[in-house]
Amino acid sequence: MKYITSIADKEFSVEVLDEKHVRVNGQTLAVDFMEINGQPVYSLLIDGKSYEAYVYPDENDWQVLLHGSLYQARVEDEREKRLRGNTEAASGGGEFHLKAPMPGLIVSIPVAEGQTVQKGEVLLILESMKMQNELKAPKDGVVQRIRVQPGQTVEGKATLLCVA
Amino acid sequence: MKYITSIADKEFSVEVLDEKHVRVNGQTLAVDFMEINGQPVYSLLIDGKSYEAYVYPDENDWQVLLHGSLYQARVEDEREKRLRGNTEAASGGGEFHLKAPMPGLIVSIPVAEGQTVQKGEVLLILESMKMQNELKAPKDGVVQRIRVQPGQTVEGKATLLCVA
Amino acid sequence: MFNKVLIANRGEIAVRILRACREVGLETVAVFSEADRQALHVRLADEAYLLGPAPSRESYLRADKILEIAQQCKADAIHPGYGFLAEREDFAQACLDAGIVFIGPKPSSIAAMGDKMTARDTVRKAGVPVVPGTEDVGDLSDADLLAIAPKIGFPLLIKATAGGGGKGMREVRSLEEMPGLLQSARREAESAFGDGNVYLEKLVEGARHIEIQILADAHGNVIHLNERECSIQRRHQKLVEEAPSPFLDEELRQKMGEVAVKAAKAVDYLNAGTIEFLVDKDRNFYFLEMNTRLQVEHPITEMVTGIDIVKEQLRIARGRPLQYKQEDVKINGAAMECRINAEDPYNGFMPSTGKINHSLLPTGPGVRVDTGVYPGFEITPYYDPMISKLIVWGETRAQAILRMRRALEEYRIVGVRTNIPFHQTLMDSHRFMGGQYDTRFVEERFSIQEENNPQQQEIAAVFATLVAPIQTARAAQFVQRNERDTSNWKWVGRWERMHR
Amino acid sequence: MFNKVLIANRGEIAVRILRACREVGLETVAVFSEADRQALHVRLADEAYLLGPAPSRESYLRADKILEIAQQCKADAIHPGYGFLAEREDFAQACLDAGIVFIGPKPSSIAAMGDKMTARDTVRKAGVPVVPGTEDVGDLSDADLLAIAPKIGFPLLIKATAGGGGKGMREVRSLEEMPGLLQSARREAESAFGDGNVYLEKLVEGARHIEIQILADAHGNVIHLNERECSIQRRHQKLVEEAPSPFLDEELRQKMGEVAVKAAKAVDYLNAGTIEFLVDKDRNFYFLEMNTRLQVEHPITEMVTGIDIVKEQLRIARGRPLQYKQEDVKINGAAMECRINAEDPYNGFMPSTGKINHSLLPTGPGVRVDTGVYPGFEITPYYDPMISKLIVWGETRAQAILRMRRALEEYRIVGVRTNIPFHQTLMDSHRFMGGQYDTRFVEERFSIQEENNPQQQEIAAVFATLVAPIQTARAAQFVQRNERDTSNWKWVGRWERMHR
Repeated sequence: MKYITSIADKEFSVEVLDEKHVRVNGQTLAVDFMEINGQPVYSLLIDGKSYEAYVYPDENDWQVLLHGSLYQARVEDEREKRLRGNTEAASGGGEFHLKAPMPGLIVSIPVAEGQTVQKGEVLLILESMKMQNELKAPKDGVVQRIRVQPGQTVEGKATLLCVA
Repeated sequence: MKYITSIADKEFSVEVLDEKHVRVNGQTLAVDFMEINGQPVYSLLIDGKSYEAYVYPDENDWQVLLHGSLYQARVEDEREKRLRGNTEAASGGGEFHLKAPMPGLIVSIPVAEGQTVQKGEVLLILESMKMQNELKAPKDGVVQRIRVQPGQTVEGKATLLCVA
Repeated sequence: MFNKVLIANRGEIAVRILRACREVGLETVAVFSEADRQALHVRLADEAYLLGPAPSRESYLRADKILEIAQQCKADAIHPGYGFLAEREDFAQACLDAGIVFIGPKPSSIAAMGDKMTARDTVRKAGVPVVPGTEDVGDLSDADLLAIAPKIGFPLLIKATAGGGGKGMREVRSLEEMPGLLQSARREAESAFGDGNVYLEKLVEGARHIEIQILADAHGNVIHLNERECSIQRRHQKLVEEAPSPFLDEELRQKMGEVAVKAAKAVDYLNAGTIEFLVDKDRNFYFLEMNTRLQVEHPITEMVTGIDIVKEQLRIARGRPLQYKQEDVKINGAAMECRINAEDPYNGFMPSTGKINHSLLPTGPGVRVDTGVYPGFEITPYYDPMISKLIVWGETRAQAILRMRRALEEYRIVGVRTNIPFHQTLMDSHRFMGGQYDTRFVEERFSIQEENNPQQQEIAAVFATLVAPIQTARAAQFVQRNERDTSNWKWVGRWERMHR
Repeated sequence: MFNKVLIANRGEIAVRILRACREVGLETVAVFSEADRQALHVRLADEAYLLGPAPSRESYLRADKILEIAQQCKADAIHPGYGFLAEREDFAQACLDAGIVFIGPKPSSIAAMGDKMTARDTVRKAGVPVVPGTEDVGDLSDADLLAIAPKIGFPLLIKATAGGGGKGMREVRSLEEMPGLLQSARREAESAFGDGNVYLEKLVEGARHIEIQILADAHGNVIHLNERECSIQRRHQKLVEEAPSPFLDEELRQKMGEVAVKAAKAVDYLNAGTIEFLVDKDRNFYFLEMNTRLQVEHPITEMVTGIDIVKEQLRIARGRPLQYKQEDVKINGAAMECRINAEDPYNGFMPSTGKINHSLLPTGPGVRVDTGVYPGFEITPYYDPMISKLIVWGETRAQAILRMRRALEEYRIVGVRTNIPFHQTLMDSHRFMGGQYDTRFVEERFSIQEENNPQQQEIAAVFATLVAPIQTARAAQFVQRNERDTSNWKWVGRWERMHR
């Protein structure tokens, strides 16, 4: 099976030849790959070099934490990659639903519905673990449907507001 | 539910009154009992004192490893205890099947079939983990059906011989 | 003298104190909230009592309940740890009133140092240099402060009188922005300490945060255990500490130590405490505040001096004289501490909650891990996000950094995100290695996003490619596993029959 | 000089060596058997190569394969650890022949000390006292030995010439029983070392096993790092070691150290090594043997001297002079090591295999754990049963014992039986606390079966009574869990449709 795996702006062609070999950008490598202890920790020997990484799914991507660096990887076969190209070209942006990353207390909401915000602007302050955490806008847009108010306690993953 | 729990030659009457109380030999104690992390490690607060023990099943008994001491406990309700009294009076001894406690290599078998052995006598030497382990007779009897020979590798729990 | 110590705290510091008590033969009593029934301090203590629901104010801040438990179980001493009730003079006083030894300073010393303006005033009068700022003790109105500000000069800091942990602190660059900042600082201080009073201090730019550990016994002996460098901070939260400081020379070290002893004596100090200083580029140092309790970062001092600070606290509280004289205190090698927090350094240091599914502690020579968690334990949103303190010792600072790198590389925590990658990046940073940093370093001149490493990217790509099909196929595998597991099916069948 | 070190070992010592290499900036290469793919040394190394199937002779003893790997991956040094190939002079020679630095002594020193009779003879000629026994070098027949025995006197010991670890050793109380014992000793030695030669030594009764750590560089400097007391043994296997020995005074310590240096010089020693002595009740000491490698128990010396022995080994192998002179070596406090083995102390110390399901390491001040396992790792029957080494340091011996008690109490290992209860009982024993023990103490005067403690029995009874119904009901609970888990049911449903 051949995949195109993208990290940042780089693309790697990774072909899984058999249990012990992969071809990366045309070069064949001996691999010994293993999940450690039923955890998302994986051990990989590539041509003898020993690596260990955490690999977590993250929406459509994979987060690879390797030697203190985090890589965001997308793994697709050729058909999927083509498809995505088409979809992305067709749609433009879309809504962003701000969710509570953990249970906590809404301290303040420095924005109002209808307000235009820029990427990086603070949308909401959530107190948890004795810390005030600023939740920021991941994109430019207009604030819509604020579903919570200061002083309210929220569960993890609760939708807080929307930026469209 | 009321149990009679025996350790060594002592008997304890233990009555589970509700989730938070037990009566031991007539005395009511507040308990807070909890399994730690899905393991056979248990935390017990008795009237505020904090204890932690490993509790493993061992044939009909329970092994309780508590503060560096091992206790062999039998837990029975009154009916079971009566029944056991009768059974033990009726039967006498029985066969003992010596099983390999772990995989290993049979180094030697210092006894022969038909030989009379005494409790504590070495029946077989099993090499495992770089050590020679002496397996001893738990009772007096006559050696029967030696199923292995020196030099042979055995799996854990394999029956090695029998003392009747 | 006392025989049974109630530890009015949780987490790693409760475990740390419990260990010291056990090693000197004292009985230990833990207290816990409903969220902490399985916490390590409860598992390891001789006795353990429930305080109440998870929120601190219903559990670890319930001074009344803690005293009641102490009296019922006949604990004759209380160690408050840090945070929670550690710097509440009323709690210290209530212990004394109940005939229970408070393992810490006298209530009057806590009070004198707890009000940050009073503290400034007291030590200034004893000849300790302080940062220029508001000098009058008392409640200052916004109008007062706006009038004084230009005399101090900008930039300056608004600080909460009841202070600590950066709460209610605001940096002011101009008079125009001051009214708004005053308002928000007071609001934050009010919510954090129940006291909205603030004062002003000149902002010392490019400063380092260096503190001196103090020990004082009931016989008038006060010594210092030299300094800890704590300039690696983010939002006024310390992240990495080291001893000795790469910035001090022997002369300044001695001078700051002497001044710290003077400050401690000015409030008739007893037990362990820490004088925090700001040190500017020109090696001028200014008193910041005194923490009248054990510090989070005390282990690095233990590692370079060989002195067990918590055991010394117990000795002092028992009325015994200090085991050490000033001339016995020597610095041997270098120690460093990384605070391992459940927070995501790739996502604005957002706290991360969840169950620690698996963890692998770094061990071996020169490594100490102080922690209150274990695999299977749940990190809840109720308390601070510190999972553990990773402390290393080396013969030299360079060796300590190399050892810290290897320990961080070994450390595995699965189930919550941690700031380990932050520490790894920091330990690789040339400025940190060179000892060239101040309190703004992390926020202003440090980034966890490294330059691209194409070789590592390729490895990461291989990992992702190999993991993706496994994880995607996991659900399908689940069915296959069930297929084989007949005992499982037997039960399922029975369940189905029951519910048909 | 070298840059990449292949570690020809497994388990905790491979991890220990790897850590030292990493901390001095050397690259590390692990080798592993099929049973060890997930072992910690493989996970932590920079590179890792498969040696072969699980049995040692097909993996860790494959000198040829190891050298081949070293050459292929361009490792320019090999550290053998202890056991396996560590004391094979042919392996050391093969490394040199291949142009690879062997991190250990010269092959000739290994050979001289490897043959126990040659070793006795060599050091005796250098003026080192040896236990009275057979003095001629060469193969002795049973007839020779039976003739010599009465001159040495009974009781005596039969020992294997190729010796080590108590293999092929037999105690002889009378001439009558000697022929049978000779036969079994030769058989055991033949099977363990491929060499059935034996010799005789007088049995020193009530003796203590005390050893001296040596460091020797390529520039003629030989120093000793004082002693380790290793008398707590069972079947000639050390279980607990401590430094300093509670039996030595400063005068004897110095004398033994000097003699040890003499013994090392007698074989032109290089790198780290250990001279083992027997010390009798009257403080006479006799050379036993020299271990020409790193010892299991080296960390206790590291903790009291502050010297990292493995890093020193690397320095020496790189041709650098020792960092320390004899007068720099000081003893600070006391250290103790408990070997934590997977064996059941309640069942004749029977080895225990299985998966470590859960473990909780003791941590905190003064505690070091060296281990090669982690939760989820499987203890197989192929290698020795040591899971970890628990090492503590204290300001005094009493404090070290108290700390060891607290660490043992904290340590949890679930999945295999361990000898932790043995160590706990030992640390509570008055004779051990008093330092009054010899090499026979554990086997002859120590029992893990304590006196009855009715209060603990009652607690144990409550535990058993509360656990019994839970475990018995577990199967029923399984059905209830499935009932709730709807995501599970979704898959099961799909599977059923597919197979209808």
